[in-house]
Amino acid sequence: MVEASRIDVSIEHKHAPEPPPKKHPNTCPTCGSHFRDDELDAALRVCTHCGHHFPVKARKRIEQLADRGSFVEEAADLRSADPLDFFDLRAYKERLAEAEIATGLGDAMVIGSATIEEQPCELAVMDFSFMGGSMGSVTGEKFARACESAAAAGMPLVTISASGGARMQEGILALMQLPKTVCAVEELHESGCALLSVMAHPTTGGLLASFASLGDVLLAEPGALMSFAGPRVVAQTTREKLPDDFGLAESNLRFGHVDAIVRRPELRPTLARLLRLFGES
Amino acid sequence: MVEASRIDVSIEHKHAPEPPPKKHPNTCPTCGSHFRDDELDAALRVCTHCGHHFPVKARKRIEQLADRGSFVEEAADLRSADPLDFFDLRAYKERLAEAEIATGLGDAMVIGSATIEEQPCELAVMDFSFMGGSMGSVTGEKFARACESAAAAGMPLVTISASGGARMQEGILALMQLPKTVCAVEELHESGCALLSVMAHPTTGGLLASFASLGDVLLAEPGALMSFAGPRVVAQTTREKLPDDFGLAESNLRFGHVDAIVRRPELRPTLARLLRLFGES
Amino acid sequence: MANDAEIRLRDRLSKLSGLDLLRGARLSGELERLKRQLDRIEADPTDEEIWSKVELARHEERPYTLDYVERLFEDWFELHGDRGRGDDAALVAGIGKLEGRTVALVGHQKGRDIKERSNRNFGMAYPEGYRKAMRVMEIAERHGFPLATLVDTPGAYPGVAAEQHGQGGAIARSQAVMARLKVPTVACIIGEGGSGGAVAIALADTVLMQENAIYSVISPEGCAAILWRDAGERQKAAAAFKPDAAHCLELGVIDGIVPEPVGGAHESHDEAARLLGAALADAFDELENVPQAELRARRRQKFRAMGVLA
Amino acid sequence: MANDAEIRLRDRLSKLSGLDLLRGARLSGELERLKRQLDRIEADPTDEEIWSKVELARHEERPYTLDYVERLFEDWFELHGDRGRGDDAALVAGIGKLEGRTVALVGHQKGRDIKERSNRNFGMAYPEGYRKAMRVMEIAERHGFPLATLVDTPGAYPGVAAEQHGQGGAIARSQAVMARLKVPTVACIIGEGGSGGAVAIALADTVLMQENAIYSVISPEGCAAILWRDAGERQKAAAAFKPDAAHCLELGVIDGIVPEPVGGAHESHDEAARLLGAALADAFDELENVPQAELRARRRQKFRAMGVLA
Ligand SMILES: [Zn+2]
Ligand SMILES: [Zn+2]
Repeated sequence: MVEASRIDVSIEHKHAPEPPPKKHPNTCPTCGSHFRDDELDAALRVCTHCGHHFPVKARKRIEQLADRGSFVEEAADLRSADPLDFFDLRAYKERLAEAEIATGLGDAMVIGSATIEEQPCELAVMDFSFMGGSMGSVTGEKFARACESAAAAGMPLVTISASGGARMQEGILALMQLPKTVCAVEELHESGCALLSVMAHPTTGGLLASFASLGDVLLAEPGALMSFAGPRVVAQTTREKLPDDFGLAESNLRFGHVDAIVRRPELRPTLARLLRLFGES
Repeated sequence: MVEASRIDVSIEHKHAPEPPPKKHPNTCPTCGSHFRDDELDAALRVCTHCGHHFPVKARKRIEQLADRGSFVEEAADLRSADPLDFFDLRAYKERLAEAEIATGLGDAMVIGSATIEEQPCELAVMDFSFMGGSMGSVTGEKFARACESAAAAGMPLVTISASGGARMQEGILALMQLPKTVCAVEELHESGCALLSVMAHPTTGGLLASFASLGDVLLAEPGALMSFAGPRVVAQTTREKLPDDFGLAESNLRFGHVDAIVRRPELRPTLARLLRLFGES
Repeated sequence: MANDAEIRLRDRLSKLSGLDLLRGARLSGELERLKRQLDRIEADPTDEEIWSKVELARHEERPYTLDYVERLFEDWFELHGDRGRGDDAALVAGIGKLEGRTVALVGHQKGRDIKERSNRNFGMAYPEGYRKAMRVMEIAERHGFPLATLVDTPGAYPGVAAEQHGQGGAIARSQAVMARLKVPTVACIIGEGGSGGAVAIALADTVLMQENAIYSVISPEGCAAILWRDAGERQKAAAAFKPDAAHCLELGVIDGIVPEPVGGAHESHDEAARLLGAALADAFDELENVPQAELRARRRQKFRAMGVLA
Repeated sequence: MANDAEIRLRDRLSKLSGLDLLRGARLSGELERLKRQLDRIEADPTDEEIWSKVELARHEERPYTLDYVERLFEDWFELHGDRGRGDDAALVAGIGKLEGRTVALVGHQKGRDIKERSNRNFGMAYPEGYRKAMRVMEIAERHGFPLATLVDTPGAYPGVAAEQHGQGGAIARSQAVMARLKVPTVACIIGEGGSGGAVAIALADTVLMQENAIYSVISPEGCAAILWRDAGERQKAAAAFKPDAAHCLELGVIDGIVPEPVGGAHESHDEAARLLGAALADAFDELENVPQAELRARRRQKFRAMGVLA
């Protein structure tokens, strides 16, 4: 075994969120209620019994937020290369192909323009089901293009994060997506446009350490894990029992790191309000 | 009596530093050693037995720091008015006259240009013996003029603070010296010049809440009290026992509020070094 | 002294009378108000009148920042946290629409009932509160939102943790941020303007005071305890250092007085809000006419000139 | 891929050959060094070579930030504290003269003996460390001092308090400050460039790596534990994600490699410092020729272009 001080300092990890015990994805991990797909969708994928927020895939999220028919996708054709010819237990190329088949997405982020309650904005929405929402070259590039589209149109950018962090399989280039997206936010801000950042479960590692934290306004969904290092890594390093709400949105609010926790039914009107406030750049 | 929450929130107080028990001013309050004036002066007014830093009056401080004969005083003729016609147990005018006679100073700050190890700079030095070093209109004005002289000559401003805070007898105008000196620092900084702020015992209240905290570099003398509210006020409000080093320079260093604690014999070479670093604006 | 103040007010009156940007109703209100202020200054307030202002400024039914926000701002969104340590409830910040304009707002907030008072720490902020304020000021700057601040605090909190977290430095830096802003800024003292904790968010282009607000270097009790060695002499102290709006206007410390409903702001929160809203909007309208490049220089010059020399 | 890197290097070589601002001795050293780098890239490092770099990067006698400062800076003055909560010894910052120029420096600092290691937290900074870094970057900006950063950290500290104090946000904001600076900035990875904690201070105009430094998205052990489910597979992991300088140069992530003494920097701190000092000074000389208005735009464009798409 290697020393703890070596292993545990890494911040990127796929398993950041304690995965709910592998029941049916429509079974509430908090109260055990089970829902049909259409029931859950009608409730915006929030448990009608206990309020648990189920994960939302990128396209479903866009449906929930954007005015019907307003979303125009951009850069849908971007695909990851495999610059390191990366092979762990399986080839990165294979993982990518599998993720694309499973999700119907080219990578872990979907971008495009839309309106929310008639307020124009650019959207950049992550999808945790594509390789844990990890950020590699494509996600970084899509984010940068979303910033550029927003700046060109003079409208705010709304991001919904759901990610375990940087994509290890792209090595140092994945890490470079942190400064890349940070530079893109700076350019966006200089053009006078706002970044409204919504953090869904989970927003960890490289996401929290780059654009997701740089919003003019930071919103979080209830119960979302928002930590730089994941609970497992922190527990291993410090050998301490973690607080029950370690890294959760609620703890982050208390410690001053987010502006508000917004329940999903209020997310669309809240974003609309913020777009009215920040919209005229 | 009035409620604690009313009395104790005031931040300005003359008695901030626990005054050393009223022994002879040349008796060390820490170890009890007694010194002749010339002995103490030769040791820069530092106890040769225990290192206690005795107070230093403004002109003596300038002598300690500036190259011999280099100091050229400015604005020596400024005197306080009495805009409120203030009278507590005695008239403010009387207190002013008495302080001038006792100290030979026009107010609690002396300003002028000088060189330190041949590095040109502007100096603004406070004198605690003039009404507790309290900041009224004259101190604020002198500070602002010192900033303007420094900016005009393109050289750094070195301040030595020793003050209980704003001068109550000038009422709201004393409070206005906080934003006034803050604005002066901003103008100084925009001209490209540095502010090097040295905090001697005590630097409290309105001083800590204005220019003294805005130096590019913050130095403190050992044992200097640097607190916004004085220990007595804090103890009264919170009804807690204070930490032994409450508000002291050493505690401020630990909590990240100063760059270094500099013993008096090292102050001149330290400032000279900083002037070499910041000097070419 | 009263002469200077008179001249300033008369000057302002004549300027206002010739100004056609101010909307009709409000203009006459403004004129009326300034005339009343003039009358009041000509009759120097008595010691009792000053003390009654102190009591009104501290009245427990007086409207607080969020009472005004609720009545004046549309699409209000409160921003939380200093992004470092916590969220200080004694100081609230957010953005909203004030008469159609997106405005950033920072204000002290006292609590109404016992629990909220303790939660809001009686409007006495920690450094975390001032850091939240600075953060929101920077959002205002980035997006060109005018900044309004509402001051209502007995003072910054004097506690051990507050000192350890850098109370003095936070107050200094909050002023420095305000001195640096390029957007128009208006501050209004709406209750107690207590010392450094107040001025931390009051380095503004236009500084207003409500009719019954107080603004002072120290609380009357604190001043009495130190100078008279008897906190009970607070009325004497208040009379000596004159924290009332009329004197602050006289001394050139504030730019105008915002009228309150008869009897004080607590008599009608709605009417008090209407009057405050009109004053803020007028102040922003006026500042909009100042060329952007001049705004900051003027602000600094204004504070540079404060003080009285012999 | 090797072709791109070759082209980049050859391009750089030809530029250097035609450049007369670089001083004689150093120019030939630079040429020599680039030629060696070129040779090395043409011969792709083996898995064993990569692992030996990891070991050298972590060598316990390797020079740390303050070892370089002591040898390279005159009139060095260390700045302490984040002005909010504390002074993080895992990250040092200060100003000093580098070849006659006042330069601000920020760098991770590991400890040499057991006590210092613990005090320096093995070079793993808390958010307080990054806040100190930002503060010193702002001093650099205000006074026009070029900024040098030395990166040497296994990663930002993963602890409960670090999270509560906003580790992720601090790393994001530190990068944002660097993206905003108008002064020239040079970063050098001098040991371990571990993930977010490293890149927090590495968003620079010129990013260098010492010959035996590593720069990676995750530690080899962390990667092995997750992807191979066995931390023991760290050599395999390192070989797979290639954290060595040659590969970082190939991938366009860094702008140059700083040579080390034969056997590694630990063999001679003096010689390692001489080589690093020359590289930093050259980098600043080059950046001085970039029109100030372009510098920041170029920096952002450089990072904007990072990544490889299919
Ligand atoms: Zn449920
Ligand atoms: Zn002694």
